[in-house]
Amino acid sequence: MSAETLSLSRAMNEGLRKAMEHDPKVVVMGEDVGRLGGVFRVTDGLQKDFGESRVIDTPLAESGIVGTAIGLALRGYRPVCEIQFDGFVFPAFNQITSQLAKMRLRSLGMLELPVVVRIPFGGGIGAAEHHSESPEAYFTHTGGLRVVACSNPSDAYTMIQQAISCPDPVILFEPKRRYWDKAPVELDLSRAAPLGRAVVAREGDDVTLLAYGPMVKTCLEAAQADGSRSIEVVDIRSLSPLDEATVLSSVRKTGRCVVVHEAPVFSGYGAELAARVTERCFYDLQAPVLRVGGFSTPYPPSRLEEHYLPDLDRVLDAVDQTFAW
Amino acid sequence: MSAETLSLSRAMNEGLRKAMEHDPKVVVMGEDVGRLGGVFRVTDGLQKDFGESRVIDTPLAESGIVGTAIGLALRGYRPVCEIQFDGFVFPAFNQITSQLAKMRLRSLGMLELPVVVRIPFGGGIGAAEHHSESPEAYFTHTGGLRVVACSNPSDAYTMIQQAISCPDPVILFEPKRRYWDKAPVELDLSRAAPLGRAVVAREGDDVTLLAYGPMVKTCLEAAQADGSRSIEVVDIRSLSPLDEATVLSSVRKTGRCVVVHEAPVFSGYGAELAARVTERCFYDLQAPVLRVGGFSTPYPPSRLEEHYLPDLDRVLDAVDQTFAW
Amino acid sequence: MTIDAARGRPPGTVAESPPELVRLLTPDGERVEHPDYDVGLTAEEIKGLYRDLVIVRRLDAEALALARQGELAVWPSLRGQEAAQVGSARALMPGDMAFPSYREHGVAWCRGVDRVRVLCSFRGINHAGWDPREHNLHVPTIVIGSQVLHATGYAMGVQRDGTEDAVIAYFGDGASSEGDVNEAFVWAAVQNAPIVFFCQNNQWAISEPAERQSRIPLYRRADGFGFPGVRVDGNDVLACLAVTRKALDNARSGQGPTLVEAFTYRMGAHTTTDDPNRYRLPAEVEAWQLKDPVERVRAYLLKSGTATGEFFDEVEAEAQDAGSDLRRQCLALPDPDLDELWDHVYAAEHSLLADERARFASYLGSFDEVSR
Amino acid sequence: MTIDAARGRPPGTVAESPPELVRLLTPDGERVEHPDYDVGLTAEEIKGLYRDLVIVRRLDAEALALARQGELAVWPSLRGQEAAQVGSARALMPGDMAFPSYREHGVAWCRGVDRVRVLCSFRGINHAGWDPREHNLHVPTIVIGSQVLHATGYAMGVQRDGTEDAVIAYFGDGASSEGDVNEAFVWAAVQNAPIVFFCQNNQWAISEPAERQSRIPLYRRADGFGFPGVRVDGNDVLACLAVTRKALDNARSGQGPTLVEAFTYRMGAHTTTDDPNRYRLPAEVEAWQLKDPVERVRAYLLKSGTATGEFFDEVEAEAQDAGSDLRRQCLALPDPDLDELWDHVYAAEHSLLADERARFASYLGSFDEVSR
Ligand SMILES: Cc1ncc(C[n+]2csc(CCOP(=O)(O)OP(=O)(O)O)c2C)c(N)n1
Ligand SMILES: Cc1ncc(C[n+]2csc(CCOP(=O)(O)OP(=O)(O)O)c2C)c(N)n1
Ligand SMILES: [Mg+2]
Ligand SMILES: [Mg+2]
Repeated sequence: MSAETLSLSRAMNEGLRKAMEHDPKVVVMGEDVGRLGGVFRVTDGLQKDFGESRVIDTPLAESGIVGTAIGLALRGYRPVCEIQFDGFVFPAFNQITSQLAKMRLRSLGMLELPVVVRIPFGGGIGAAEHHSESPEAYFTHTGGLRVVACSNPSDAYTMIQQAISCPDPVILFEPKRRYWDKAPVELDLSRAAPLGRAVVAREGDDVTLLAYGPMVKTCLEAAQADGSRSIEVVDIRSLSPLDEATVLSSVRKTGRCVVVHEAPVFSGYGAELAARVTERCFYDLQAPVLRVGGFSTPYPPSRLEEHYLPDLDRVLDAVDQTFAW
Repeated sequence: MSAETLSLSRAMNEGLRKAMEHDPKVVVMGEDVGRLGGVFRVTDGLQKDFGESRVIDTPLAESGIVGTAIGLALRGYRPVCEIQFDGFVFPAFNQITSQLAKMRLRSLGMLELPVVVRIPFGGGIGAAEHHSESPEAYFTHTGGLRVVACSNPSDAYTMIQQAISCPDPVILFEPKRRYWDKAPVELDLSRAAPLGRAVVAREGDDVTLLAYGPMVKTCLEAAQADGSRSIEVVDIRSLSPLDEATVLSSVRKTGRCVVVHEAPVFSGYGAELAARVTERCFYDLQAPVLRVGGFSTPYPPSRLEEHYLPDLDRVLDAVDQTFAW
Repeated sequence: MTIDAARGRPPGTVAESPPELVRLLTPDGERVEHPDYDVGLTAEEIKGLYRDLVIVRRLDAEALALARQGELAVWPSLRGQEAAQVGSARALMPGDMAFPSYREHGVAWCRGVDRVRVLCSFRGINHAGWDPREHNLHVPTIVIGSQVLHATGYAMGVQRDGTEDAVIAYFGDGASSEGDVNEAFVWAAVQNAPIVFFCQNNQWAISEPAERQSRIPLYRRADGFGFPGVRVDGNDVLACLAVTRKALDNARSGQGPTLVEAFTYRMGAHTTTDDPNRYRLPAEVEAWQLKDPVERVRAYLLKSGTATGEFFDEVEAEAQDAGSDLRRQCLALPDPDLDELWDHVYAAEHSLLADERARFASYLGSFDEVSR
Repeated sequence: MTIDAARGRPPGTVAESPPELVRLLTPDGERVEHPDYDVGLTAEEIKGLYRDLVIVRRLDAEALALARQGELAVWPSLRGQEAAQVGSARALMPGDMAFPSYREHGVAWCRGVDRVRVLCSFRGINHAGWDPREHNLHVPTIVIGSQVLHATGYAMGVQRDGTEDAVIAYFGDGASSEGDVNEAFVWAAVQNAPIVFFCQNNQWAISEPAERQSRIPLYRRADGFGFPGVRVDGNDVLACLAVTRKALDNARSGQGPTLVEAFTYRMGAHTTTDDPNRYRLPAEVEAWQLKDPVERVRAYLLKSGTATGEFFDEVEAEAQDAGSDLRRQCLALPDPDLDELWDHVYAAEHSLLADERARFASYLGSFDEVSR
C-alpha cells in the first residue's frame, strides 16, 4: 500500500528517516533533537537508530547550529538543522542571510550548501512569548534561499525529503499547530508535486484564497463553511520561488483574491503576493487583492491570540469585502 | 542665519552634536566611532568633545552593541548605535527583533527603549561584498520599531535629532552614496517635518514616484529628465509607520504609481507600498503600481552593480510602462 | 559513518562533585568554614532564609499544580534551585538591579514582587507581570542569553552615573553557549562593568546535560575573559549568599565583573510540557534529593538549636497560606483587554496601528448586526 | 557625566612584549631554543620560507599600488603579518583545510592560488576568485567571525569521515569579540574537533587597539573553553610554523582544538580607504619596524652563512617578476558577464530569476531600437 495515516510530526519523522537511510551524509542537528527527539518529536528515535554522530544534540546557540552546518555541508554532508521555535531563529539570522544564502554566488557556483533549516512556526497553541511567530518574510526577501512551508502530513513527508536532496539551502516552515493533525500520507514520492510547486487545494470559481502552512486548513474550512460562493484555495507551498503560473491562473479564473497568513500584514509576504498578482492580473481583478493576517505588533500574550490570528470569520469577512467592492 | 550648506555626513554629525549638547544622557556607541570618528566620519570629533564615556569605541560585536545599548536605555540613557555597514546589522538582528522592538509591549508600557540604530545603507560606491545592501524590509515587518530613511543633508540633521528624542526605538537608514552630497541645511527644527511624515519632494500631475534614501535623488533626476510627463516624487522618509495620507493623496491625484528602491523587489518594502496603494486607490489607478528595484539575488560584485541598481533609465522605463498599460 | 572513538568525545566533562566548590553548609546541615568566604548572619537572618526557601518552594508547587490543572499554560519549576536564587537575591541591595531569565521565581519573591504577578505571563494574560523599576527586577527574558547583554549595558550606565549600585544577571548552563552571553563577558571585562554573572548550572538544558555545553566547569569560562570565576554549592543558601555578596561588593568597589556558577540541580521537568524520563535516570534525581537545599537548613537550625518545632510549624503554616492565596489570586486574574493588542507597542500614536485597531473594532461590530 | 576613575577602565591590558611569547628567531636573527617547540627545518626549507616572505610582501606592495591607482577598489595590506601567514600556512598538509578572513593573501600564496585570483574580489569582478576545493582554501569571509564556525563544522565533518585531516581558521583580534567566534570555541571544545584557531593579533581592529577587545592576552581566551592556547611571535616565521604544526598534529591525533595567537602588527592602514594617522602614532609603527618578519630571516641566513648575496638577488628578482606579472594579469582581468548576476544564485533553474533575467534582457534590448 502506498498511503498510511500519520500525524504531520510523525510524517516529518518518517521522511527524515527515509532521507537518512537513503544518504549516509544526511545529519540532523539542533537543540534536544537527540535523546529527547525534539520538543515536537519530529526527530524521535533517530539518534537511537543512526547514532550520535548523525543526530547531534548541539550546544545552545543557533548561530553555531547553522554556522557549523554550513561547515559540514562544505565537507560534503547534508545537515538538517532544527530551530526549536520560530522566535529563536534570529540568533542564526546572520549566518543564514550572509553566509548560507550567499555562498554559492560568492564562490561562482563552485560551492553549494545543501542545508535544510527546519522551523516550526505560527501560533494558536497558547504558548509563551517567542513561541508563536511567523518570520517567513524575513527569508523570502533573501535571494539564495528556497523558502517552503508544508500544510499537511503528506507534504511534510515529501517536502523534507525533497528539501534534503535539493542542492540549494532550504528554509522549511512547519505549521506547529498542525503537528498532531492526522491524514493519509502518500509514500510514493514520484506521485508528489515538486518542491517549487503550488497546488490547488480546493477548486472554486468565484474567489481565490492564497495561503500556506497553518492557514491552508483555515482557508479550506472557510471555503467549506461558505454556502453562497465557490471558493478556490491555493496552497502556495513554495514561497520562494513562487509558482506564479498556478497562482495567476487561479486568480485569472476567479477575478478575486484574498491572501491569508498569520504573520503581520505590514510588509509581510502577503504584500508580495498582492503586488505581484495585481501587476500580472490587473484587468482580471474585480476588487483589490485583500490581505488577512496578524496585526503590525509583536505577537500578543496567548489569551489575546484568538483575536490576533486570522480565523474562518476574518477570512470570510475579507471575501465578503472583495464582493462588496 | 538658519541655513548652512553641509554634506549629509557633516549634517548628521552636527545633528548628533546638537543632541548630545542638549541631553547629557545621549551616548554614541559602535565600532570606530571614537578616535576615528566613524568610517564615514559621522561621529567625527565627538569623542574629543564629549569624552570616552559618551562616545564609546565598542568591542567588535554588533549583538553586543545593540544589547548593551538596550541596557543603557533601561538605565535612562539614550544610546545611538552605529552599525558600520548595512551588511553587518545581521549579528544584531536578534537583539533588535526580539528585544529592542518588543520590550515596551512585554512590559505593558512600563519600559521604553529610546535607542537609535544608525545604518549606512545602499550601494553604488563600488564596495566589497556586504557593504552595499538595503535591508530595510527586514525591519519594516517588525512591529515596535520605527524605521526612517533620510535622503538629504537637511533631513539628516533633523531626523537624527528627532530619532534621538523619540521614545520608541528608531532604525535610521542613511544613504551611504549620498554622504558627500552637499545642500543647504535648515537648522531651525521647528520648521522641519515631523519624523513620521512623508514629503512631496517634487510636484507633478501624471505619475507618482515613491522613493526613500538614495533613490529620492535618482527619482528627482528622472523626473527632471523627462520632458513629456509631469512626475511627482514623494520622499517616504518614514517607512514605518507609513504616512499613508501623503502617499495616497498623491496617487489619487496622478492615477499612476511607481515604487523605487535599491533592495530586491521580491518581498521588499515596495511590495507593501504597492499592495497598500492598490487596495486604497483601486479605482484611481490607470495602471498597476510598478516596482523598480534590485534583483532577487545577493548584491553583485561592484563591477555589476550599475546593472543591479535602479537608475534614471530604469525608472523612466517603468514610468513608460504605466502609461502604456 | 562513525566517529573515531579517539576523536569523537571530549576528554573532560563537568565534574560531578568538584573539589573547588564553595560550601558553608553541608547537605546534612553541618556548618563548615571556608578560607575566603563567611556569612556574618544572625540566627534570625538564617531563619529568615529558611522561611524564604520554604515559601518559595511552596509557591512553586502551587504554580505547578495550577499548570497541571490547566490554569497556567506552562510552568518552569525552580524546585531544587531555591537556595541559589534566595541566596543570591538576598545578597542584593535595594538599589541593585537584577536581570532574570524565566525561572527566577525565587528571585522575584526576594525582590518583593506580588506573588500572583509572577504567574501572569504563564497564564498568558501578558508577557511580564510586574513593574521592573518598582522592584529593580527586570522583566523575564525567554530568548536565551539576551538579558545578559542588557544587564551589562545597564551596568555601564551605573558606571556613568557614578553610583555604587551593582547588577546581577541570571542565566543557565545552556545559556553559557550563546554568543550573546560570551559577548557580555567581553564587554564587562573591557568596560570593567559592575556586574555579577550568576549562572545556575542545574545540570540540564531541557534534555541536554551540561557537558554538551562545556567540557570544563563553567565557572572557568571567566578565565578566558580575564575576570574571576567561582563555583558555589548552589544548594547551600549560605554559600550562595556569601559568594554573591562578595562578588557584588567587588563590583561596587570598581573591581569589575565576577562569574558565579551555582552548582545545583533542576529537580523537576524543564517545564510542564517536558518529560524528563525520556532523557535522564531517576537515580540521578534521587542522588540530588540528598543534597536538598531546604532540608539542610532545617537540619542546621535543629542541630544548632537555633529553631524549634514551633518555628517550623509557623513557617509551614505561612507557606500553606501563601500557596492557597496564590491559587485564589491566580483564578481571579482578569483576562487582558482587547486594546492591549495595540496599547503598548509604541509610545506615541501610530497611524498604522490606529487604523488596524479601528478596522478590527468595526469588524467585531459587524457581528452584532448580522451573524453568519 | 563622567566615569569614576576607579571603575571606568579595565585594570589589565594586552601586554606589550609578553614573557610567554614563543620565539625561535629573535628580531635580529638569532636562533633561540624553546623547551616545547622546535622546527626541524633544513637550510633549504628556511630559504624557502624566506622566498615566500619576500614574494608575499612584494605581491602585497604591488596590489597596494594597484589600489592606489584605482585598479582595485580597495586593498587590505598584510604588510607586517607575512611570517604569521607563511609560517602557519606552510605547516599545513595538502589535505588540511584553511578558512581565511579577507587579509590572508600570504596564506593564499602558500596554498598555491594563482596570484591574480587573489585580486579579483578587490577589483570587483567577483566576490571570491579561486576554487576553494582545488586549493583547500575556503573563499574569503568578510563578515567578521563567520568563517570560524564554518571551519569548526568542517572539522566535525572530518571527524565523521575518520580521516587525519586538520582544519585551520584565520581571524583577527577584533573578531575574537564576535559571538560566532566564541560559539565556535564552545563547539570545538565539546566536539573535540580537529581544528586550530589561528588569531592574528595585529594590535588593531581598524582604529581600535586590541585592549578594546580583551583585557588579558587573547591566547588565554582558550582557558575559558577548556583547550590549550599559545601566544607565538607572529613576526617569527619559524616559531609560527613550529607552533602551528604542533597544534595541527594535536588536532590530527584526537587531542582537539588549539588557539594560537600570533602576536604581530598591521604595518599599514586597515585598507586603502583607511587613514591610520587619525588613531595611532608613527612611533608605534617604527618600534614594530625593528621586529620586521622578513629582515630577521635575512639576518639569520646571512649570519649563519646559510645564504649568500646571490641567493638574495635571485629571490629579489623573482619577487620583482612576480610583482610585474601580477600587475600585468590584473589589468588583463575581464569584466564579469552580465549573466553572472543570476548564474550562481541557485543550482537549479529558478522561475523568478529566469523572469528577471528575461525582462532585463528585453529592457536592454529596448535601447537598441529607440534611445531617449
Ligand atoms: C535563543 C533560544 N533558543 C532556544 C530556546 C528554547 N529553550 C528554552 S529553555 C532552553 C534550555 C535552557 O537551558 P539553561 O540555559 O540551562 O536554563 P534552564 O532552563 O536549565 O534554567 C531552551 C533550549 C530559547 N528560549 N531561546
Ligand atoms: C560583522 C562585521 N562587523 C563589522 C565589519 C567591518 N570591519 C571590517 S574589518 C574590521 C576590523 C577587523 O579587525 P580584526 O578582526 O582585528 O582583523 P584585521 O582587520 O585586523 O585583520 C571591521 C570592524 C565586518 N566586516 N563584519
Ligand atoms: Mg540548565
Ligand atoms: Mg586586527
